[in-house]
Amino acid sequence: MKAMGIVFSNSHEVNLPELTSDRSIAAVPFAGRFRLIDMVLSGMANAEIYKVAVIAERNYHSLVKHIGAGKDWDLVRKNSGLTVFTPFGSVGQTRMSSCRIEALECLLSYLKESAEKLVVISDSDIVGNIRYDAIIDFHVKNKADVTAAYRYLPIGNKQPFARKLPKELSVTNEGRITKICRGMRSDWPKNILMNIWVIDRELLISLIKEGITNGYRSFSADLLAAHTDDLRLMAYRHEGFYGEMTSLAAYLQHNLAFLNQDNLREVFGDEHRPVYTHVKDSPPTVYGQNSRVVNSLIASGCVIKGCVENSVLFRGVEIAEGAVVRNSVLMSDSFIAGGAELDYIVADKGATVREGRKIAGVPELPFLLPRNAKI
Amino acid sequence: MKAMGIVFSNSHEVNLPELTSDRSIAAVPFAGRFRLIDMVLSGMANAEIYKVAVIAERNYHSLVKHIGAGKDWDLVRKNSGLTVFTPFGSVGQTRMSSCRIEALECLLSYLKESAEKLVVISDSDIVGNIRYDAIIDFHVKNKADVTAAYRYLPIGNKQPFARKLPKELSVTNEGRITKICRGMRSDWPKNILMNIWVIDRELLISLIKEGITNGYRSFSADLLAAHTDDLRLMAYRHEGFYGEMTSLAAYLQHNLAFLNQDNLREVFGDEHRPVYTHVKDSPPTVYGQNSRVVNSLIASGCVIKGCVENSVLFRGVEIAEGAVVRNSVLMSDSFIAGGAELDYIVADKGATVREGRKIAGVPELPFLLPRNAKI
Amino acid sequence: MYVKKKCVAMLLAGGQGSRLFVLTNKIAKPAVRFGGKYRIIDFPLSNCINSAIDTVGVLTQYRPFELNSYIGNGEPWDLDRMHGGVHILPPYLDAVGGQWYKGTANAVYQNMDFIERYNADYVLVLSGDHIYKMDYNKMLDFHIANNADCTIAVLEVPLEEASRFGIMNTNPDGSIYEFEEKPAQPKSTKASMGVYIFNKDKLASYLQADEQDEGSVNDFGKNVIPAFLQGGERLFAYPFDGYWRDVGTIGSLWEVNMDLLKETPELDLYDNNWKIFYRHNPAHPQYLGKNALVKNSLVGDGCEIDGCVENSVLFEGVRIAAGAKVKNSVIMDKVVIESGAKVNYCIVDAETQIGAEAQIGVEAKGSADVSVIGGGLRIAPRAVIANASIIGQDC
Amino acid sequence: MYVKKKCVAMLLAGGQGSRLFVLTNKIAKPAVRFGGKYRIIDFPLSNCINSAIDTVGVLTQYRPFELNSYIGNGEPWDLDRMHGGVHILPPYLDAVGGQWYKGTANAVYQNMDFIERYNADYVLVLSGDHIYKMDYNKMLDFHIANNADCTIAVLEVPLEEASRFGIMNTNPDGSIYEFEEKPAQPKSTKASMGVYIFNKDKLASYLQADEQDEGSVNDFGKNVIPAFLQGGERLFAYPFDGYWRDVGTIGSLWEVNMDLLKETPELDLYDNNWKIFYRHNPAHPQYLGKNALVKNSLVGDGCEIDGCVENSVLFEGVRIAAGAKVKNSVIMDKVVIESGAKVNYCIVDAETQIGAEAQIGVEAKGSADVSVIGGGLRIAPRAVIANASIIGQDC
Repeated sequence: MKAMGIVFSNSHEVNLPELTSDRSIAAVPFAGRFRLIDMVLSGMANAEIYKVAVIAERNYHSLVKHIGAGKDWDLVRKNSGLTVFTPFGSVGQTRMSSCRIEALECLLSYLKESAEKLVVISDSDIVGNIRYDAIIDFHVKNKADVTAAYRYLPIGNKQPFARKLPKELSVTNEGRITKICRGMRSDWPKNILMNIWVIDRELLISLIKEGITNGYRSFSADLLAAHTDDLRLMAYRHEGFYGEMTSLAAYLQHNLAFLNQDNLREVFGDEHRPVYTHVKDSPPTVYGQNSRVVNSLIASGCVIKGCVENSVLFRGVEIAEGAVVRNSVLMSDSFIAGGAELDYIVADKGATVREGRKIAGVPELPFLLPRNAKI
Repeated sequence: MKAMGIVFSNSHEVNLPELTSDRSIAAVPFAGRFRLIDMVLSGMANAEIYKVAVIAERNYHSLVKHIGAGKDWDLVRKNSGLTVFTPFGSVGQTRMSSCRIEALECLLSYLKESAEKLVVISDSDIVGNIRYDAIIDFHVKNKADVTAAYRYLPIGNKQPFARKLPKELSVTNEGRITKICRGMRSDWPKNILMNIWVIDRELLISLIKEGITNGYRSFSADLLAAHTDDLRLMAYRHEGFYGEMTSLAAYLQHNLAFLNQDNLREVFGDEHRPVYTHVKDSPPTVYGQNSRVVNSLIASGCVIKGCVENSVLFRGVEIAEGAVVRNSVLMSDSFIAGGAELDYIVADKGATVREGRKIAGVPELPFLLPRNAKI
Repeated sequence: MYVKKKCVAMLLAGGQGSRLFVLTNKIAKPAVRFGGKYRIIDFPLSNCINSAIDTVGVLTQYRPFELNSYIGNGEPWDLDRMHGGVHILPPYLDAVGGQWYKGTANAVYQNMDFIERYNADYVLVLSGDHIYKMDYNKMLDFHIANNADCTIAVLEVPLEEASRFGIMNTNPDGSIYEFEEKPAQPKSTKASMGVYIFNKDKLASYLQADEQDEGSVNDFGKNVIPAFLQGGERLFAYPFDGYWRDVGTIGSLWEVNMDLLKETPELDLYDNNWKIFYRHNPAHPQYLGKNALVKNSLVGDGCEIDGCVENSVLFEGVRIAAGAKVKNSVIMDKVVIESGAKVNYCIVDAETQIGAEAQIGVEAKGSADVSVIGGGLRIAPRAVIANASIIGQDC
Repeated sequence: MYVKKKCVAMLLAGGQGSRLFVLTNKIAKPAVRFGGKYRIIDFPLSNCINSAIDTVGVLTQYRPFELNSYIGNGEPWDLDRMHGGVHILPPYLDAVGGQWYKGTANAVYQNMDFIERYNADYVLVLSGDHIYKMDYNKMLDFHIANNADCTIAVLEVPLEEASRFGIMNTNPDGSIYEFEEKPAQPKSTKASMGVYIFNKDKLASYLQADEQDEGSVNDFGKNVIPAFLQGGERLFAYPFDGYWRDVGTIGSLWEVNMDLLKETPELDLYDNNWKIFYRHNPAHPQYLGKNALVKNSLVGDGCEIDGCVENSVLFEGVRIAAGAKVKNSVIMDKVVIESGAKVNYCIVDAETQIGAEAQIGVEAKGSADVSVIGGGLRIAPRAVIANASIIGQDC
């Protein structure tokens, strides 16, 4: 069934302030050659969703530069394709929206002009190869009004620290949602709402209006929660790899998760559901005569003459002879000089570590090298 | 010489409030099938300027919908092409710019990252087939630092009323600019600044910084005027058709100017310098058995069964049998019912005139039918 | 890396269309103009994209230049894609030499690689010769629901005309038990529209067999469909009941254009939900001058008209001087008609100039009298051209 | 409606490249892979767009499928344009029948319409066989400044090698007075690179004449350039002094790849101002496993390496199991090398599988010993393949 997509590009940035001070969370670099939004946009394109609105409220220059006209996701279309909605574009709008429902409000005329039966809504701080087509099929097969994707987490499973907990669903055996509540407990909830919804377009329009009228703030915990009885809210359980950007530690952990080849092939290596990204035409990576690289993910365009272990290197990183990098994520164009040693580091783009410097974080609190930092 | 373009999409809207309350002036429909910005973007594309920044501060939804990714101007490029710059996208920016210099400030990093030698700056409230390539050639040949395009107006030439007068240049015989001043006199200035500049990119960057530091407001009358001695400011005289959107009367007058076939062929019929627009795939226009259309410009997709004289009809206008339209501009999807009579009317999109209604303005004060008005 | 496509369309655009005479001297038939704005091929291409079929191979070999450049990057039909989109498929050379397309079936056979590349389950075979609006996706649903191996779109035609068509004889469930090419005694009135859907694997094996059959002329209608029937495959007839015309002759080309001038044309070009897309040329809006009189006509962009036009279809950029009279005619792009010229029951191809006071078909009364003036010609002032002439050179 | 272009490029990509043996069984030579990421044709295409020449006709006829689909809509080279862009130009049929391209000059001759369409003043003729980075725009400026009719790019070669090339003998002002194809006694060391700029009108008339000359083999080097000289036209030699290689043989293909492993390669692929663009496949970053040991090598995206790799170029999606050893080799896309296999001085084409413990070229010592394993093959476990073997089938 024909569906259009809505992607939020600034969701939950509060959990990852270290990497979102000058970019939206959607534009946070990930897994060596991607940005977070690549997974959402590719998932939608793979589900034949060719009309996608990206809601961008803050710091969207690097996002807009990355997605451009949408070419890399084959989303340049004559009368639909990819559209970025920024605030202040509409008549009379004078301030940023303060919640998801207000942000959706600025899409009302766009939604009304559309012809698609369904709308798929997704956040972009999600790590995984989400099968939006399967969620749509589930939605249609179950004659749902709204379908929410969730993942099941056995109690006791240790999760990274989060400033803001995800929301939790109560789900019947048939998959019907009976309750949506904010994650308030100190242990993590069991059925975690993934902030991916499928919803009838006409229904969405009326729900947005209702949410505005009633002054609701949360799309799920206020607005949808008010309709567990009179709407057919269904829950789709996601089984594959899944991660949320709940903290810098989670960011490091989710990157390093792809040193596991099963995860790597599932999320970034499935040729039927590829993850596209903005291409850079980088040359291949060069390994020097004395390089020593093990259990690491390396993007193209790197020059590696030193030692790299259990790490993720983005495009154009240079590791000089004698440098040692362990358990770290180094974003594009970082340079690590000879004799430097890094352990549990997240280096933002263009960071430079000078000769002989030794820096180390720990798994639950990685050391952050800010963008273009020179130490 | 390689050049990039900067287009202001909100300039001088104060002169045309009737048509810019819910769209930018760049998006004002013009001459039956165009919008004003089409002339600027096409002129730049025809001058092989393939990297264009459009500065959009207010009401830009219809503009963004019109230009899309830039396909219609062949401006979808891999790493350049058309980019729309909206406020609040950058880090820390919290308000709209109040003048041209502040608006340019938000392009500083874009300008610094570019490689083009020259920058062509243009407003979009300009009617004409501007030869940006000729201005660039003039600039290079004259070894100018800055070139400003102007048109010469014999004194006494009657001009439409304008809320804000254009600026005036004093030019030597060799074409050097000696003075730039605000149009303050009651009669119109002689050498009218067209708000089209060619400027060295590096110089532009330093001028923007200087303008911000000094708190200048006007790019020409403050900033450039301060450099008539130490910079080589040259003036390029535009000879072809030229119009400015100084008022609603000027809007009507400039539309009707294209009932003159010389103007029509010069501006919109030159196959070496075509004016592109967003295509709509309209069917041909149908003329009925009793239609009577003379001295009029008719876009495609119209259905004309009545009488049209000295008028401009946009796409999808329907004139019922027995209706009479004279000296008017009817934008897309207007409907004029039988027996209605219109004279000196500007009808915004989707206006409906019911049976037998008779409305008339005068040349110097046309009657405005607002968007979707039903009378 | 290719994204899998459920259905790929193969559009047969190789035909010369020799019964269109001078109109196809330089261009393939699918590139022939129609309706003031369009080319014939706009209809199948627009139908594809409107039916959500976004991967189309266009099989060309006859004078493909203008057609290739018209299709270009596919952008006008939203078929400029990273994955899928429209691709021109000409004949090619391999290590053992090359061969031109021998027939419609051979053209598809030589391009099975293209279909395999997208791993398509279904192949939609279309012709570039017909004017119609059709939702192929509904036909595909029908094909799948019937678990068919091949589905053929059919149109009800009057019994007396049935012997001009390929006729499908069907069982009550819609399955086809017999196919007769132009039967003298038609048993049914279901005429094939030349629109087929095949299961890809079945098609591949029958095309392979057809290729090895030396007696075959490698044609879908003459060989492949009969072979499917003989092989006991499941063939179904998909009923279509809209406007459909084969634009095979001068008369039919003139008539489909005139059909658009009826009070309520059967072919609705004004439906925003099923637009017919076409390649645009930049042009100014049409200008009607101080002496213009235009009645019951269709007019495209860029025209400048100062004469009289009645019951006619004018394409883009036509110029008609004051005092010229055009009636019952189809005037293609950039034709110039000078003052005092009279043009009646005539198709004038693009970029031709009709001199002042020239008279074309002034005695003509109906479609049998239609004249054709080829493209790029100059008809001298005061030239007189009789009814039903075919003019291929300056005169 | 076509936008005028100052200069249109015609890229000759029709060659089979038979001296590359199994590597060009299924693809044209310009589609052969190079340098871990690229195909040969990426170089002239990237040179064009970097030189601001945005209209390119690619003349193909041999096995064009893979090349066509690689070029696709031209997007990777920013050549997907409404006006201009890259167009594949295969042979075609007209009313009097079709003909394949008889030679390089005939291929351009048959497509003069394409050049005329853009109303180009200059025609740049390129070959799809060479690896080099060159600013054609500078050459065009040189051509215009000399008021030349034809300009030929030349490279200084060592005198002892000059007899392998087409040699230009020039006057002090750079004008060419003589052209000798592979002269036994070379008078100069200026070798033609197969890069020509012509004034369009001159080219059109000489191609016309060449077509009428029955004795001509319709080749630029053998016929057209000598005819220009004989006709007294102004021919100039444009000196080029960068890296330029003809990738005509297995040995040269291996060497250009190995050139990239030098400490400072002559061919700089890391220059952001002159990027070589290529078509991307979605892929994960390369993964080096717990047992990986990679030294002095180039590696593309999507590889998964757990074995030892030394002095080698690995393309995209290559998998090398723990215990496998690859040295001095060029391993193309999606090759799988199983555990314990040894590969030395070898070019392995795409999608081939090398079985466990297989031994290829273990005795090889240098470029003369290079083996070639064709694409899509399976080399059995424990197979032993000697130096300098050419393997075209499973073994």
